[in-house]
Amino acid sequence: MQGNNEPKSFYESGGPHKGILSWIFTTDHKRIGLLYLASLFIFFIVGAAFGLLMRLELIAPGKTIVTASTYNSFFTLHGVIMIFLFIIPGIPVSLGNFFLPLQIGARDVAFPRINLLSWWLYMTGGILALMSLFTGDGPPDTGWTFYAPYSIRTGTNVSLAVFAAFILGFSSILTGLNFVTTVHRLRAPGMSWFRMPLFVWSLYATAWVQVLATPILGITLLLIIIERFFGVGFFDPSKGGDPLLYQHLFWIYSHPAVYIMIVPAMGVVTEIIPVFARRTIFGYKAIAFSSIGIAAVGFFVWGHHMFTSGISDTSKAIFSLLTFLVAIPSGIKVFNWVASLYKGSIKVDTPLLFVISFVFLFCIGGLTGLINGTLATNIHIHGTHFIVAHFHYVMFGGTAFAFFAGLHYWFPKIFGRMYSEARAKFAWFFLFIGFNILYFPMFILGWQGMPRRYYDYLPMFHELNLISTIGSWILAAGLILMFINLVRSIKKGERAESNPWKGTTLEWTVPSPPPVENFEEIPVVTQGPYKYE
Amino acid sequence: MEQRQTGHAAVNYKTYILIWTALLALTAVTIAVTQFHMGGAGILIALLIASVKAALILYFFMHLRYEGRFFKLAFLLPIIVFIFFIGFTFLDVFYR
Amino acid sequence: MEETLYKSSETYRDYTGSKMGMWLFLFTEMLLFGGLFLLYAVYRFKHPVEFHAAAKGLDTTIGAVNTLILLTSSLTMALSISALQKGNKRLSLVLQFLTILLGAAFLGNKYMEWGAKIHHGVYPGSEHLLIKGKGEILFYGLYFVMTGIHGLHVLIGIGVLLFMLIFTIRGTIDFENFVKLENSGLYWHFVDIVWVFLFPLFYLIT
Amino acid sequence: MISGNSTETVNNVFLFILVIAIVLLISITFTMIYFVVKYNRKNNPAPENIESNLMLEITWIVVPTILVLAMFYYGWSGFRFMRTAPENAMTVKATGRMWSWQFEYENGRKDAELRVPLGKPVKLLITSADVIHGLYIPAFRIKEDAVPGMQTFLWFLPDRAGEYDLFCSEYCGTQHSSMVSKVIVIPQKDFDSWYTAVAVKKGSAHPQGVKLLEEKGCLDCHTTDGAIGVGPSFKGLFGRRVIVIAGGKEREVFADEAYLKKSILHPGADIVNGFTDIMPPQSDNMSEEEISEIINYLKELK
Repeated sequence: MQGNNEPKSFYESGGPHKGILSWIFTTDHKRIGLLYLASLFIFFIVGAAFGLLMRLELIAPGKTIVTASTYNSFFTLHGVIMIFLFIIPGIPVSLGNFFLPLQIGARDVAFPRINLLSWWLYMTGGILALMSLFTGDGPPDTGWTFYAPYSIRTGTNVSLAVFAAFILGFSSILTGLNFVTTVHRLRAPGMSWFRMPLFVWSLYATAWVQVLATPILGITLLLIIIERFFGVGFFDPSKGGDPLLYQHLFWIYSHPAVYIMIVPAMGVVTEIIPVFARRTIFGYKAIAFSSIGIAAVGFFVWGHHMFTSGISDTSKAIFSLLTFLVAIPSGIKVFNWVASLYKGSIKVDTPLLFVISFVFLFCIGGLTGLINGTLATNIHIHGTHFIVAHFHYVMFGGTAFAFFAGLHYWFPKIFGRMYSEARAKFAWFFLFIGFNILYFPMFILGWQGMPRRYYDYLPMFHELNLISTIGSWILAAGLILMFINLVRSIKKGERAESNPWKGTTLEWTVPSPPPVENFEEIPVVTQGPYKYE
Repeated sequence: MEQRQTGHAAVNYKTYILIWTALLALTAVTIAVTQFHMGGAGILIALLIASVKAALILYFFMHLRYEGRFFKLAFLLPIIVFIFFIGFTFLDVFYR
Repeated sequence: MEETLYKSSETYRDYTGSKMGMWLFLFTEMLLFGGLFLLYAVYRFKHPVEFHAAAKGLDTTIGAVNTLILLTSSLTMALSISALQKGNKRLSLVLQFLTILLGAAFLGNKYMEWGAKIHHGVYPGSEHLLIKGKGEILFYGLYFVMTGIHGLHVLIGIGVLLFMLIFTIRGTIDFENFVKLENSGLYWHFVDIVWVFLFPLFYLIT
Repeated sequence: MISGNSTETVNNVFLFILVIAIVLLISITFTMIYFVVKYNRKNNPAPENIESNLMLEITWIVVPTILVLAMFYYGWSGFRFMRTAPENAMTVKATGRMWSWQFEYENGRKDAELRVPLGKPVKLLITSADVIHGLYIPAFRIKEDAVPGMQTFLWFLPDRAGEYDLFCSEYCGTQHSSMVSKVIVIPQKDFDSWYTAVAVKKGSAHPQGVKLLEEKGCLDCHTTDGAIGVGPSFKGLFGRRVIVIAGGKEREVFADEAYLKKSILHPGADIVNGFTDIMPPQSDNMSEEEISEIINYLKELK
């Protein structure tokens, strides 16, 4: 791209294949990261479209645009796509794939071919999930949780959707074991554990959760399929089965999955703050250990999804107590982030703008999480729009905002171009305002008692639903503006230098975009990651 | 290029055959013991013997004995996690 | 230059890394079966008497023979790696072949056992089973699902070992580069361990 | 600390956490914005690298720990109150089925709405006939799932007269959002007269067809006035020719007694053209006599 002395970028040398084949059969972690990014983008749009349609249906009570069963498959597919295809793989497979090897000074991940296989599985799962829309007896209508016995009884195409999620779980496991091995085996000389960037720490913690939690989901979903085809009766009370056991198994995975979604996002935030404050991170070890702490305690709190399900009161009390303990490491992170701004030299570029809004929205999500975790209040708001608001604040306001922050932050490194700063901030404004108008009313709706997954509602809930739907349009406008800016800048943006933000981690020492082999010579690391002197 | 080979020396045949004999003996012991009806204790003994067998397989056949610290410790992780899964599920089932 | 770079990453070998990946995969397998063992634990806790009664329908001898077969196959598997390491390719091949054979014998035995049960009308959702107590329905449900998924693993193991056999014949696997065989061995032993627990839990209920 | 009813209990815990949460949110946000403004690159070109501060770290581990433990304790004691039904509570059996509620009183009286006397604690014994439902009464801040094959419970003290909404809070299929009922709190005297006047002894009475349709939840999906709901209307159904899909093929059948009975017991066998197979079989829900009572009523519904 530049002079002849510079090694060719990974865009220009695609290995033995040509054209599109050089992408879909690549083993280069950077190309796989981009493959994932493009696929995530497509699935995100599909999921968001379902979300917008749901909001449109809820603009007024009664039937607005679709029938009840169509609406039910809307929220099922919105959930399945957003959770299994966007937010769980999200940051690790795209930004993580691209930057994990770069940040630890490696040429690739430990198992490049398994990395590619994992993308193929991801695509297979994604396509099967979309196929469940058009085949069989209609799209699944169970909600993304596939609760038995409804998921066993319904005539819709649950088996295919469940099988898709099973395959996606496989893909997630492969990514996890790849990352754990990479971090253990491929760190550059001198890169001791406490010299690793905190994004790497967060990916490492996440990878362990993926390895240890996902198989439980695998077997649970497999059992749903077996139930549907052979009627074994594990979750069917008429044959002695216990439907609550399904919920246990499901949440044993799906609660840790929440941390698969949020911990990498926290890692991105931790990368961005020191760079834009031009100072070292405050409390490196506290942040690193809190990643591990969240991942570890996250395994033992699944029961808080079941406070009204009929489980024993003893287990409710213990699960509630543990739930509060998992709040503490998240709190530590927030305090350390804020402290890292103290006496810095701060410039609020787009990545930091997203990070600041992340902290604000994540705090709302986290603090309302305390209300959910408390037994007495949980009983009232469980399964209402309060929960919907809470997890969208954490997942969208948290993970997705951090994802967007990371996209802007690493954009020059990935594409070798700069995006338009003014347009990016303009888009952020719509995103932030639209987000709050869309989701904040749901807290009130939930407290007033409007259950979630409701196609129709009482007239008393109308106004807030209307406001929320208007918010969804503003948010959509923000998303469109942001994507247009980014996509346009891939070709038309100004050329970016190798280190536009003056970052101190290893990925900024290589050209933008990086060459195929990342480093001409494997660097020798002599100090911690965020040294500004 | 660089080769980070950490293969261990070949384990001799005798060790393996010895372990195999032990495994068979333990199987025989389980079958013998469980012929007496002992109620709750029976399942405990059976599981205990099965765990010893599993440990032998892990330690010798699967070479954990010859591996580094990571392998020896990491393998405890899924076991601990699983014990917690069962334990916490039983907090519900037992007290329901 | 590009070509050589590609070659270099292909021949880059990290034995510990490969084994680490395999072990991590086995962790996921442990927890996959863990989910089933959890179901087993809960339902046996709820229906101890019925589980006992239902287990009488299983033949301890068949189970014991299968345990013997699988333990022996683990031995031949472990020996085949040692043989290869010592440079005795022929012996290693023979032992690998024996392992596959024993795996097939296990499956054959399982097939007969399942076949007899199904012939007697005992299979998930069968009328014969549904009139029985809930504990018995669950016992046989667990029996078919757990031994079924285990059997599937044996089948996959046989497939993998067949590849290893071919690789060894071709020399892709030799006494210097045997991590593939070792990883297949890890998988095979793991499947064996699962059976070590399944056997007392289904055939030896007192 | 805790007395009165569940509404107050939950509200108090909620307020306690909400105040702490708002204080935390405002102080974190304010501090963050203050730093961003104060240490802006223009004002502060030379940053200071502060790696960590042990005292500070300890503080913000210990203080939140104490706060969340307080929240846990407060929430847990409120919860204990909500899970300890008074001895003198009136027991009502609540059964959820797709997509209606049925409340059965101690004297055998059944109704689709929950009618309770003012000031007397009510204990609901909840179960489900098919899939998982959730019984939710927002006004009293209580909720518990109705699980098939299991009995769960709730209790509340209806200390204000009036009508309150009752929702299903666990997704249960197509008509989930219309599985709505009411809690009607009336003075003891009114309740007593309602309770005894129409009380039906089990097995001895012959309830009318329309009452059965209401009670069994049929009218949640079918109408008696010709309007199309989730299922076909009952009006003029008897004796008409109906096009049904059976085994993937279209077929015309005559809506006689046998057909109606089959459709009640095995709804999946013949699906009326244009509708979907979502009706649960009613074999556990209705007795033979009840079915014939309903069919007799449908005959008259021209």
